[in-house]
Amino acid sequence: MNLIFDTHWVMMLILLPLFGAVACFLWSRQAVTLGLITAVSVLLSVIALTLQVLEQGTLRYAVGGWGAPLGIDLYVDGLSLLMLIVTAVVGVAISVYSSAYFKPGKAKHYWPLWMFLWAALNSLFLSADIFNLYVTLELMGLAAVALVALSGSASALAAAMRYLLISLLGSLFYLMGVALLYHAYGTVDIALLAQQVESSPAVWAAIGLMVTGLLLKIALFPLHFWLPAAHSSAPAPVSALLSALVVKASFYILLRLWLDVFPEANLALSYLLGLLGASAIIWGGIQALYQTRLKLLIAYSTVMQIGYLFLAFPLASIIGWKAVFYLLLSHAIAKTAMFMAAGNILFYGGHDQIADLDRVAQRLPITLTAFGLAGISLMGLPPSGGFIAKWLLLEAIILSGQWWWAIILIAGGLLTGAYVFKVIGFAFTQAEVPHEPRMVPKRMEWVTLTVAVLAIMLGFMAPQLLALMDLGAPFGETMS
Amino acid sequence: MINTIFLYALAGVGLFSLGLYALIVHAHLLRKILAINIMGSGVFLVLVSLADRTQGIAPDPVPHAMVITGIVVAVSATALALTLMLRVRSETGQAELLEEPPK
Amino acid sequence: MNDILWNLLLLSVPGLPLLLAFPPLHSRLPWFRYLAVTPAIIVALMSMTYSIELSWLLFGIGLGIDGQAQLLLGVSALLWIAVATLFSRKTSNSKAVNNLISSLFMLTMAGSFGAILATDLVGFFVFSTLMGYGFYGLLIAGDDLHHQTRRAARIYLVAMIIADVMLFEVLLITALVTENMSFAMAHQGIAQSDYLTLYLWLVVFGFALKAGIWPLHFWLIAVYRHLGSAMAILLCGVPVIIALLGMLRWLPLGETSSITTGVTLQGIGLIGLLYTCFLIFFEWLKNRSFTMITVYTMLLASGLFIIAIGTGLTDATTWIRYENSVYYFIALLSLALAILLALTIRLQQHHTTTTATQVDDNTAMWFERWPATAVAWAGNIGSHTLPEWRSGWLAKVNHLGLLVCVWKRSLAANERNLQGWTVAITLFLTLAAIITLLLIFH
Amino acid sequence: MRLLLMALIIAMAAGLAYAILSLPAESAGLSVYTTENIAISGVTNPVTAVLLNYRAYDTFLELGVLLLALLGVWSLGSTATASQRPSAPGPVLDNLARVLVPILIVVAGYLFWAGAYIPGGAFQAGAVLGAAGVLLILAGWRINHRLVGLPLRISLVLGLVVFAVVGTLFMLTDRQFLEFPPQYAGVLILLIEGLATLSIGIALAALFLGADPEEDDN
Repeated sequence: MNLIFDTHWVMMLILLPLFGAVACFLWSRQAVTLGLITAVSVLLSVIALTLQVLEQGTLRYAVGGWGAPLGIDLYVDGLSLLMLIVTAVVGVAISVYSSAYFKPGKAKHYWPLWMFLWAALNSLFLSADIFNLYVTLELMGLAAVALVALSGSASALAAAMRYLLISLLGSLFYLMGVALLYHAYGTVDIALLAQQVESSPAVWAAIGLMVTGLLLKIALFPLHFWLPAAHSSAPAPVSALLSALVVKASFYILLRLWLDVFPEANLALSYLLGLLGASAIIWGGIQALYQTRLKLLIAYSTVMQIGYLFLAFPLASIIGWKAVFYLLLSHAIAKTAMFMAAGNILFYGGHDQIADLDRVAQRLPITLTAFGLAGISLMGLPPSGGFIAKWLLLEAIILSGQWWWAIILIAGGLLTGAYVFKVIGFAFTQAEVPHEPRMVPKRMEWVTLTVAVLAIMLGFMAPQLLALMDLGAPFGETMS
Repeated sequence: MINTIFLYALAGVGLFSLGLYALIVHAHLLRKILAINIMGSGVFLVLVSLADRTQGIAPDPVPHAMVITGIVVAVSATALALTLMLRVRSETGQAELLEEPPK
Repeated sequence: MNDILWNLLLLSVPGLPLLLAFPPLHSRLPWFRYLAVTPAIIVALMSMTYSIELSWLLFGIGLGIDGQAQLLLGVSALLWIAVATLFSRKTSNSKAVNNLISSLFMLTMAGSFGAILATDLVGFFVFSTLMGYGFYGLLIAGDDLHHQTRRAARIYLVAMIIADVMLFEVLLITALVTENMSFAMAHQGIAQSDYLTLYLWLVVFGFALKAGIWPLHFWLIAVYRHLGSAMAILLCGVPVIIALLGMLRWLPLGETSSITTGVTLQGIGLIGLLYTCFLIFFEWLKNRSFTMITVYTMLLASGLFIIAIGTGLTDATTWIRYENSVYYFIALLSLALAILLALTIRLQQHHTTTTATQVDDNTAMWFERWPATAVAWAGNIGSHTLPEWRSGWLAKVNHLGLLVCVWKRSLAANERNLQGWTVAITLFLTLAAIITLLLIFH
Repeated sequence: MRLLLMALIIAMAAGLAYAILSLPAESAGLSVYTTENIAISGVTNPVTAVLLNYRAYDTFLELGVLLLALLGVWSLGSTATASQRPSAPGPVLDNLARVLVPILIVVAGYLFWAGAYIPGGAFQAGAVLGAAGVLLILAGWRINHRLVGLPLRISLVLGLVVFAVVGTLFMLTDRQFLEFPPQYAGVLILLIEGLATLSIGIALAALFLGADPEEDDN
């Protein structure tokens, strides 16, 4: 047991994927094996860290032994732990999926980049230092851009270029905010800033810059313009990573700052964010409905689901935060399954025109089942994880008395239902253009189904997950 | 003394804004990449100049270290961006983002 | 507002539909179907808690309105308006049949409103029974009945009778235990008596049969297969929802805990959920009938409801916390299902009538055409309720159709514009400015 | 649109300027802490102390960013077109390279060594080394094809890996990651800096070259 409680699992989570990346880079012929070994070991480390944290409570780790404000601190509470867990789960699934998806020529580039992305995500979720967050944000952004460009097509390259510029722009806005905060308070540690921050021009400017920079990276409507192209032109496992994790990482930073650093909740601003979220739900849903390509449809669905995450801001209640966080987790898993399913379909038919799906249902039944199950979670039908999240959100809405958000919630659910059924409907029909199918590796299909079932299973894990979220009270103390 | 420090910081803001403007209005990707770099320089200037408000003793070294970190990040990103631009050009024949809205 | 007016208003919610059920009355009134819903809407819109005792009726019936009842009443009234609109199209040639249908319609409506307002066991039982048999009448009324429909209606009737017998037993047990039959007093009395477990199981069984909850769902699916749009919405929105409400009202939730019963119910609910998931899955693979999938979705929801009830029975404190959300759940469920059903059934009919061969290829297409469908639906409402304006409406509908096209195109164009670099970054800066301003002027 | 844009940017600049001017005119930042701990940091140059000791984790990740950028560039494949291939260098460039490269390497060595007490350090030295590499590439020099594969890659990751290994080693002796014992801090920082300089220099030159030389050979 000592092994579990005494090892520095926090650092292992960052170092393991980093060493994995280096190993995949050095011995690119064995990249797949090395990558899978790393993936499994990261998952085991996350489990160990969870046990450690459950036993010893929240964890603050002073890298270099200096401690804030001089050094950099890492911090683990329920929020970061769950992000790490969902990253590990999605990560392992994606690793297994990509081990069959990429041809050797691409695989040798893919694996080190993906391992780097994983390291970036883990270090981002662990960091308690706003400048360190900037570095991890850039690490994540560059890895994501390189992964988008991996397919090498003209559209992918253009999307990657645009994504890179946007990502850098967002980061610079964020960094300017960091500069102002540092020079105003002489520290970049989140906990120390939280104690000192008060209303002043520098703080207003800093928050304005940081929030907008992050919104750009999160792709909240109307700043979503870069997302559909980037997420739809990347290779399928990469799309899954981007939608499930990368966008969420920026949201995680925003959530952390909002809950800890920013001085007293600003009502008008939170309403603005809620309003943008609501518009994102409607706009994203309608656009998704009109798409003719499957991956674009799923990408717009991400635009829409991002909107849900912002509904908690005007509610400003613990249960509201928990609801959107739950939604974030279940969306991450469901969206992974959905993009994997789209990847299978693309792999099989060589295209993803929805109208020409050509009886995929009969030929790839496992994939289509997975797509349907993921769709159930996105729609928020019982008993999926999405249902629990929307239920909690509804409860928060009722408690706050702001019933108009409930209308958005329901409209969003109906829109999701509509576009999911649209895809499933076409999956049964015969296409006019015959095409030569390519066999999909069994491994890819089964991983997709497993992840989709997991998205449903999330609905049954509510008590445990909600209890984990309470660790360290990231959303504030519960009144009880 | 104080005035010059703030003057440098304001110059940083100026660079940041100029870079932002250039980033939006120029279509050519090379200009956009340069514009991002100029914006970055603006941020670095703000960071580094305000570190010297220590009244006599040596300036605060932490922002300096941050700037060095930031510069390396900027260099890396620029390198990636330039290569990407070359690839975009060799695939599409022009170094611009194609999806500009119809005027 | 004074008490007499309130008394009258509250009474007229179930009273007016009852009154209008008489053929001489409704055959002379225009728009009587909408008229009958009016008091319900008024009461639903007034925010007030009020109750009356009608000691002169039967064993003494109580009617009352509070927040929960208001919500359900409002949603239910909306459903009735929608159904009334759909019904007005589907009239028979024979005047007698028409009158009969209208009367049954009114009776069912009176029963449903009364059940929502009832504050005691007897009142609820009476009104819900009225509604149940009224609905059976609606099922079998009409000239050209398919024999399958008759058979389904028979199954429904048998289920109703068994359920009502159970619930009548419950009434007797309660009367044995307590004098006062109001929900609050009955719960108190039954919670302390030896009959608690029997009471719980009888109530659950009776209402589960009425609501068609797994494993008692057989009649629901059988009936469903042969229903038109209006009746399907009605079935979903009224008898099933009232039965769910019955369970909420009759069970002493939050006042006593019965672990065994609760856990068993949770288990049943869970199995039901899984079973329904399989049903949905096979339906997708096999027939792809969206109507049936909607019904299964309702089964899913009711399975979940049973789990919630089970939880309420095991843990009273949790229940008190979540009680309100369960009411919202019911109300929203009925609304959402009705909308889904209305769209699905209408469009499936539309497809079968256009070209029989293309049905398989195009069933999913309607989702893309939903704006046009909504317009057509609105057009139908207009043309049937206000025949004299029909031509004007048609013109407007065509105009709206054009608008939808334009709208769709402009949506796409807007999205393209948003994707443009300059517009996007300008928006970004505007947002930054707004956010900072909001921070400053906070 | 243009006008709106300019107005917005000017407003933003004005707001930022106001925010900066509202900052206190005096602020020591963290300089108090840095000078307090400089004695046990292993170096005397405070910036190097921050970079390689207090906030060494940032620097560690940043080496990762550099390596990642190189991975990204290599994953994009070859962009070289005929016009980009340098033709044979003229005699001026050739001779200049012959003279300058040794000087640059010496300068890099000095910068790296000086970083411990005066401005300088791994990144500055690495940048100069990278410049030497660029000059060599411009002069038509190519890395020996036997060194192109694993040896080149190992030299690229060396800085990052040694950084991580040194940091991890002390984790085993009841310390945190990257927590250097004060008595060894100076030596360790020198070791890390030296290897990092090498990696950074090679990485920068490789970034200039573009595609993976191993693939270019094929």
